[in-house]
Amino acid sequence: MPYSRAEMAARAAADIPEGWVVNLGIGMPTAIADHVPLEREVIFQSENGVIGMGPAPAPDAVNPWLINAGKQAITLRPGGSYVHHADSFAMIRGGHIDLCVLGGFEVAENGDLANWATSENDSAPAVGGAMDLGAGAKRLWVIMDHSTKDGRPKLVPECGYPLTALRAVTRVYTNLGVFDVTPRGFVVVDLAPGVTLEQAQAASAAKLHTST
Amino acid sequence: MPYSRAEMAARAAADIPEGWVVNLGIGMPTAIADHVPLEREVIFQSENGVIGMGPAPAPDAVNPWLINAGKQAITLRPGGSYVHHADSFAMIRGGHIDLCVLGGFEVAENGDLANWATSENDSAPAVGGAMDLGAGAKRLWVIMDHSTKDGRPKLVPECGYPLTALRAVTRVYTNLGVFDVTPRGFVVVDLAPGVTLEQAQAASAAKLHTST
Amino acid sequence: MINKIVQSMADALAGIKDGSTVLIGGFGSVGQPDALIEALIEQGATNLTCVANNAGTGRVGLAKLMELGRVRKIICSFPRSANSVVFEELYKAGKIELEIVPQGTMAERMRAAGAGIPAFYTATAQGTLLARGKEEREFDGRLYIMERALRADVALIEAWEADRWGNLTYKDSGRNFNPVMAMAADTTIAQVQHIRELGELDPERVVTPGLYVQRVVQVDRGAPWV
Amino acid sequence: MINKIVQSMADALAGIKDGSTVLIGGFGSVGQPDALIEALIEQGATNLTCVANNAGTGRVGLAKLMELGRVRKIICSFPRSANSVVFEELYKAGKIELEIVPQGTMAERMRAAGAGIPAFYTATAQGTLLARGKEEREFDGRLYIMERALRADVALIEAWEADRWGNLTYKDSGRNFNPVMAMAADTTIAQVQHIRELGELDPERVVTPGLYVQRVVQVDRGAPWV
Repeated sequence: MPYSRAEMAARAAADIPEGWVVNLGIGMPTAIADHVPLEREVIFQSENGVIGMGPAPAPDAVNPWLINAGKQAITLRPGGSYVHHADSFAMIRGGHIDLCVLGGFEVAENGDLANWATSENDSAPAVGGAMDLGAGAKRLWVIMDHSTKDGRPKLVPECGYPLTALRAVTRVYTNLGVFDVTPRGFVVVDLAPGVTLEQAQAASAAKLHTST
Repeated sequence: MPYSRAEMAARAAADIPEGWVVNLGIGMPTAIADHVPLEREVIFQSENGVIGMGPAPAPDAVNPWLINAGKQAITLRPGGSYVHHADSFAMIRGGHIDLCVLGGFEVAENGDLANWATSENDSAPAVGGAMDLGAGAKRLWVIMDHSTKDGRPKLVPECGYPLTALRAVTRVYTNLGVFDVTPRGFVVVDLAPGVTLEQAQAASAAKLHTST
Repeated sequence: MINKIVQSMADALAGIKDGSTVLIGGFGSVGQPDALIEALIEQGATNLTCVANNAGTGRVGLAKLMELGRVRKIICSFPRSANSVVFEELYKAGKIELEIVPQGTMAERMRAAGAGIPAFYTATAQGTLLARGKEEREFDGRLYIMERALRADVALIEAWEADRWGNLTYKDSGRNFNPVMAMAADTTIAQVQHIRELGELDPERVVTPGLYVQRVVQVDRGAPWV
Repeated sequence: MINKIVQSMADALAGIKDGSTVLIGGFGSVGQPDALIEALIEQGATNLTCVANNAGTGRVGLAKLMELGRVRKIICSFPRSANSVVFEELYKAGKIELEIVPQGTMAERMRAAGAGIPAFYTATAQGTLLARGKEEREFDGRLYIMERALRADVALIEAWEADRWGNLTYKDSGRNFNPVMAMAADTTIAQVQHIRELGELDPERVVTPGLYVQRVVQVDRGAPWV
């Protein structure tokens, strides 16, 4: 049975070790933080200059001056701090973020990521910080459904949509499993319980290798 | 009678209006601050990241953590603040300093300044922040003796020593007077009491123009 | 006596010319200078190039300025937000020019302008559509593109506290683009929640030294207010 | 639990390799990591490239490291200070390589390294001897030179307070090169006056977020001490 969204987030969260500095993209990636226990100290950075984000506040304890990149109310952990936008992106672009997790439209077997515009003629595509994070983080993971709603595969030999970052993705978490991006292409790390390699391959346009 | 060093500093100080952000070089320029009354709010910046320097502290009130670019103990005025070196030089190089006053070996009539090395073979010349200040400040004044100790003129048609900054100096304060650097070359603003134009010209290698 | 505090919104916005490039701080509603944007609408300058992270939401603030036809071009990283209706109408109608810039490149281009750096190289956007027309260059085996400084006539920013020298502190995630924009404009205008006596601000907490700020105006409440 | 605090100078300096590039913070005696420099002398790494504002004074600290023949090259802005005897001897004898860098360019080159910028343009030093061999380029009618990022293996810095995440505050003019160097090295080692509990530092006063710091060691007194 494929992973639910919560299971995908939990699966990714389980792979984040204590001490990493992690930036989570808007949407599905944001949910990963909920699955990292507070005792495991992972430092969540938000590109609007927050380092050390904590869980969402209680509804009656919202601080209107404290939001994340998705514009949601957040808290600051003890040990957290603030920087301005240029300093925040200096961290991101300078390779000081251990891990960034983004959503994706397509990931190619060479690690190319497309996640910001669906065509060259997109009416006003919005890039935000995705290209900075893609080029700058030490590791880039993508968390996304394995296929589009209309069944098109998202693990592809080559991206068809405009690129966000080149040769940047190192791992992909989907509802069907976990896949490393290697010099050979996609290598299966794990499949969701009950999902076979044949099923995952059938849902992929790129070849899925096994580590053996 | 030529200006004394204190008179030169006082003369330059008199020309600094309230509100300017001013960086004073090591040595003679530093003395200018003593001639700006505290009521005239001039913001002295030091390249080690101090904005809003005040007068030297009383000997029993020295804060060992607070020095200027000349490594002398200073104070911070109410309204002062601190930045790190890259932010300090961002101010300097980004054109946010209204005035910098440096010492000089030579000033050329096109505004070139030489003040950091006496020959290409100088054993380990020391540049410090002079080139940053020369290129970045909105206005660059030089305060120096009109001639060297052995009588060589320091206002020259062209610098013989290695340059610090090109076409940067806008005004020169010497013991003989005050001289603007203009498209015509040096123009006399003021002469020290009793000093004649002929005396000043005789002590200069470059032509001194009068404003009329 | 240096006193950058002005007493009215009209004084704060005085002199902004048609054709100006205007930086607008904030990220989401935090640190967004709402009162100054409203005052800019009143002030009347037109044919503006506006730089902000978003392209306005709803029909107020920046969106209203655009709807009034006063914005010739917008430079931003994220034009398509939940409610960016005005921008989308104008963009589809070809009535507004758009320059999309990656968020970090946008911040760095303004920081560069403030720091006297006319151009720098970055790996961000290399090989993508946003690198089109930009010089590409290899350093130590990696490809980068050259980005130019982004300088402006005016910055409208929000801060938490100010003194009469123009020193600014920010609150929590209220810093965002504000300190960077303050460096990059000829005239930086700050709306603040609190005016403090000179010397009252902790020198170690001042994020924007007053030399980057030309005018300060207190607002009764910012957005979001506390 | 993240804990960057180490209990001994030996632990703080462990693993620094021969041939490393080492950034040394401070401006004058303020913010200079004296205890870490002494510990580096003990640690034994040699053939070092050292980056500091000055080239050492007297016969202690950096000067002693140089006198011991452990420094291959020094990158600095101001080698000739009141008492830079060791450097001058070595330099005249051709036993040390010198790269003189304008002070602001030095700071900016390290900031660039920390910010993922491989190269940038500046007007500083354009047309001077220090521009020799550097690419010159015109932007908007003014000439600039290209400067490269300055990255290092190790940074030795001094700060005022730290917590176990490595967050740092500084005191007065003690910031100087320290926060910039912290960004530019693979391993940043900070000597601090005070260790604070996590959460005790004011988030608005943290200048160097802990992610830039790998090791923290408390010293009984810094230089100058309070």
